[in-house]
Amino acid sequence: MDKEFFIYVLISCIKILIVFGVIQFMIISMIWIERKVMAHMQVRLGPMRVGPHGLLQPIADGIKLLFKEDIIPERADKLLFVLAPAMSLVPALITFAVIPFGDKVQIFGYSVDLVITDINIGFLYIFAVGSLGIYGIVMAGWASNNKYSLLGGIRASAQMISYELTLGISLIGVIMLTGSLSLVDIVNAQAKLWNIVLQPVGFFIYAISALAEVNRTPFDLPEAESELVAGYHTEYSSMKFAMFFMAEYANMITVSAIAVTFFLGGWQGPFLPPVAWFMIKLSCCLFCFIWLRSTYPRLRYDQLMHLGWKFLLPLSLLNILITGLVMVLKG
Amino acid sequence: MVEHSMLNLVALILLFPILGTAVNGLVGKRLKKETVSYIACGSVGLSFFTATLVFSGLLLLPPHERLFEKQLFSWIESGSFKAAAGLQVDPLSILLTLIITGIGLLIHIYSIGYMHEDKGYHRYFCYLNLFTFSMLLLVLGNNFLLMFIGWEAVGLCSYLLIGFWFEKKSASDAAKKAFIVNRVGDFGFALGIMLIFLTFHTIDYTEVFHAASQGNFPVGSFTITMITLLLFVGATGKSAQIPLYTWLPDAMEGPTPVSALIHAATMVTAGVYMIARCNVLYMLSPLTMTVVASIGAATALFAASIGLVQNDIKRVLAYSTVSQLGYMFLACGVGAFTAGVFHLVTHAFFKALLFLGSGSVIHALSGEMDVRKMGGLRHHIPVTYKTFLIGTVAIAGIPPFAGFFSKDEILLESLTYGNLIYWSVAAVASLFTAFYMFRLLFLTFHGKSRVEHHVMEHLHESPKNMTIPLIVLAGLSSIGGFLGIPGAHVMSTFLSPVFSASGHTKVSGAEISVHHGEGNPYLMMVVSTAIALTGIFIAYQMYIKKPELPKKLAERFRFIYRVLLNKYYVDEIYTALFVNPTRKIAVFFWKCVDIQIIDGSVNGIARSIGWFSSNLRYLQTGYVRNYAFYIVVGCIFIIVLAALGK
Amino acid sequence: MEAYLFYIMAAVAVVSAVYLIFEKNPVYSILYLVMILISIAVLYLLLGAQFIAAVQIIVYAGAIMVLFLFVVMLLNLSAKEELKDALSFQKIPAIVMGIVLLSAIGIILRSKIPLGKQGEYTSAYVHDVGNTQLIGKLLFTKYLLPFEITSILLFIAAIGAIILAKRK
Amino acid sequence: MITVTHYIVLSAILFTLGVVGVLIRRNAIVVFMCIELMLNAVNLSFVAFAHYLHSMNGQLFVFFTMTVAAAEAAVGLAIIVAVFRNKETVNIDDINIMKW
Repeated sequence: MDKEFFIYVLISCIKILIVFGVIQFMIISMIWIERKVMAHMQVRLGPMRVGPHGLLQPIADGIKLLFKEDIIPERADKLLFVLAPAMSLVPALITFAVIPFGDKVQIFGYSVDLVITDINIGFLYIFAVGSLGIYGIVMAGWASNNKYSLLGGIRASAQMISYELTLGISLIGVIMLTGSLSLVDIVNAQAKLWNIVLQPVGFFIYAISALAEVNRTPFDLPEAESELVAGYHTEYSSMKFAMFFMAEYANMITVSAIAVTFFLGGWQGPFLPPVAWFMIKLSCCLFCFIWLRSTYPRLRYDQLMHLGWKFLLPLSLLNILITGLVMVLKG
Repeated sequence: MVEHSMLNLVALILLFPILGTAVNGLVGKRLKKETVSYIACGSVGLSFFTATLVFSGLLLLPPHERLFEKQLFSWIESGSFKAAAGLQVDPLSILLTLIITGIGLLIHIYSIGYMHEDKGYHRYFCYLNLFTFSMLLLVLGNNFLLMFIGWEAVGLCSYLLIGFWFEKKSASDAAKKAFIVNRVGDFGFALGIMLIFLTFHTIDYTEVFHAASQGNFPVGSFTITMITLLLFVGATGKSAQIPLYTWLPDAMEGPTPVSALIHAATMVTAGVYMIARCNVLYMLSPLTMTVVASIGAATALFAASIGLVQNDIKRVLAYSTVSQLGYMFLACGVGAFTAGVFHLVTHAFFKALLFLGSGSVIHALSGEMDVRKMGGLRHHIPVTYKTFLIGTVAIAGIPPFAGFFSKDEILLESLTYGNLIYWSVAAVASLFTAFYMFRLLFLTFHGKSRVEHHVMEHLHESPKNMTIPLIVLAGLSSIGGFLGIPGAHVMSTFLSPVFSASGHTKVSGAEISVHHGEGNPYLMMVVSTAIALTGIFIAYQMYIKKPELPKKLAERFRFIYRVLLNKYYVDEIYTALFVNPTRKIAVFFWKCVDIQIIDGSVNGIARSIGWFSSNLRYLQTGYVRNYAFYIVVGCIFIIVLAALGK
Repeated sequence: MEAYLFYIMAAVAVVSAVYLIFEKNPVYSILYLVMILISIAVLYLLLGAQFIAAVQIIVYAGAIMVLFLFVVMLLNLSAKEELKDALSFQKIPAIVMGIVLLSAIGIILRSKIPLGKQGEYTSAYVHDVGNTQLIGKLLFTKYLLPFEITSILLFIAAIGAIILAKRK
Repeated sequence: MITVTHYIVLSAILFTLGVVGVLIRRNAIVVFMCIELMLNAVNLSFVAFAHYLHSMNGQLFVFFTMTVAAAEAAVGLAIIVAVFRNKETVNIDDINIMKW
């Protein structure tokens, strides 16, 4: 192997590790932040015991989960029961492969893209990988051999299929404006003007769909305690449960990152280094998730489906139509 | 050119009747009877008017240019076969057109009264108009195929009108008989046309006759003889000659005006028209001429002899028609086409008159047709009587009425160009004609009334729209003969362009005097008048003076009387010879061939397939995978075949 | 590199396919099929068909197979496949026929695959323009009519599926 | 060097496995999946030929095939669900009333 290739592989590996590490860190901190933010919104303090202001609470939780007994129900399908959390987590993580989090930088004389890989079908890649995330949830629901789990799994997959559609279509307006499927190109195209200005409806639809896609309040029906106990992960415990938890937060980070990339100018911004801008925007998005969770009540299941199919889908199609018309008119 | 603009109207002659047919046929049911009759009569009247215009247009032309063809459209083109739809106006066709439309118009008018109570009123007029159209097509067409179409169409109309009262079994039987007997003749006619096409490679009159008159075919050539004989077979069918005449007397089952129009005045003369039209061909075949003359003479005598003893008023007239047609063929057969056509014209007048008169009588007697139940009617229905008398005198051949001149001319020609046998046969037939016609007249109108009482009470003269046509026809019958009185030769001069093409047809008319001197025709007139008077005298003796004499004679000559009364048993002979064997063969084919062999094999195949498939269906297991397996096997088979094929 | 990837993916696909047809549990069958689909998607990538690879995952793995999974779960067709086999006699011939079919195809392949004349879309050209862009362009020009017909087909299929699945 | 033959052989193997699956499985859904497998095998050969012939037509054809497969899956599964409601089974051997 020649040197170029070796260095390419080396740099890629380093990038993957860094991204992976950062996401892990963000997930852990998100757990703490969510509890604290929600607590303050509900006028209480949240975790305070472990560390200053409960800062070490996530680590304590992690240790607890690691040492808990790992229960596999007797009538469960063991192989799938074990595989399901991983099948859920992996797609969430590998989506990051195409998301640019910074501009080109020079390290040791090498020009390095701050994106793991820039492929010309980045948009399609996101959706290809995203569509695989369902399997983990469905399998978890089915393998548990528990009717609540199964119903939760089926609900989750139905919801995700429905909203994946509007999610994808809402982004097409951006694709049309940019003329490229590469995420790097999309970010570069927003140097002057963020797409949220040009595509407000698209962003609106994307925001709602993303909430539903990651099963967050007000669309958290698959795991609604009051309805389905805890949905597909009712039977899970210990590290497997932790993995579902991580997957959910990883998904949140992913959709936020996509939102930042497609609508909020990615790493573009004045004064601060690009990576910092990216992180700031990402954090804002994540904060919104928590904010919404503590503000909105849950939808009923049929309302959820009606919203997706009868309102968001036509609206997103209309958005494409109008975008196209305007583009044609402007030449 | 005024004459050409007139001649160009010829297509309208055909158009009006077919329009009338269409309207009456399609919506006639919903129209009032009056409207129907106006449409029908109006269309024929317009047609007649147009025909007179065309006729005058033709007269404006110099005689040798009196041939006008109007090409309408190219009809059939298939390989070397070409048939155009075109019309031909020449003296012969316009003459017949005038007769068809003129007499047709009168009969249409007559029908208004005669058919007034009939529930098939619109149907009747629809057929009648269609008939007019067909006949005009036959006459005006400029090629053999159009003539054939007209020929078949008049056959169809004849069938429809004879069977007009199809609820009556005898009527529908008669219709079928007419149709089938005509088929025999038409078959020959069609073969003749095919042979013409094979020989001349065209069916256009002008081209065929031109080619024939160029001398390419020697006189008596086999091909021409065959063609003419085959065409003549058609003529015997349509014009009711021996041996295909049997349908015509039975055709009297139709309404009487129909008998007048179709079976006396127009359709049956189609054969004569055809032979006259093809005179060039016929003159090339002496054998055929002999056949035509012999059949004509034989038919004339034969039918007249049957007419002597018939008791049905319309049947007597029917046999007289057959007999008169025989005269026309005799004339044609001896080459006297003008005489034939002349007789055709006069016959059309007086036979239409006689039929309509008989219709009036029947109308008056509430449908009674048997002369034995008539008698003494002359005071009750005077107009009918007078017109009928004129018609009778005309047909009997008393000068100066129409029939005299034409019949006299035929007698003369048959002696001049035929032989003594023709003449004597024709003369005897003429005697018979005079006898049976006056017998009919005497039985119907003279003597004591034998009418049944309840009929007597309703006895009445026919309405105006029936008597006026009778009067008009009576007028024509009286003066029509002057078209062809010796010396003036109006007819022969007019027709000469048609017949001059065939070398020695010039015989008729003017040249007679050159060859045979002046005296002969006048002597002949005297002789024929004498013959007619003899016939009338005998009839007078038998039916007025000594009414018991006929019965005695019948007793005396019982055998002959029976034979004549039963029409020589021809129908029975035909039944035995043709109908029964045919029926037996048909039954054989039905019972043995159709039911056992054909149905048997069809059913057998079906049954064996049923048996086979009832076993084969177990292949259809209903298992999708099973079917898929067969598909795979088939695919492998194809792949292996492809691999082997490489 | 390319060769290794091909052999690995081919092996994954074939082994998964064998498991697919002999697996008793339909849920596992579905997962094996998903694996086959993914490996085929990777092969598409090797063949330079990125768009088709992505669509393969999105449509097949992401939509169609989820639908299958759905139905399996809805109907709760867990492990038990019925014991009685009306066509048990067909099993052996079926496998034999499969082998015959394969060998027949092999025989055909031995006689060398005739490659027709090369088209204009070389790998370099496709790489320059972009696979997706080319497909998009072709879809809306040369293949516009089939594309529109496809939309009608999908429309009809959607209606048909709704009507079939609707409870009376 | 991987040639088109490699892909075609792989395609043939997958196709044959699909055929065998259709022939021996009784679960309608699995049979359906085997059909999808056959479709995929053919798609693979399409793309392989397209690649080695420098043509786009193969890829477009695959695109259309996928669309048809999607439609087929939707309708087919709807039928299976409908049948299951009536007969409480998806065993295609029990769905055999279309016979003599």
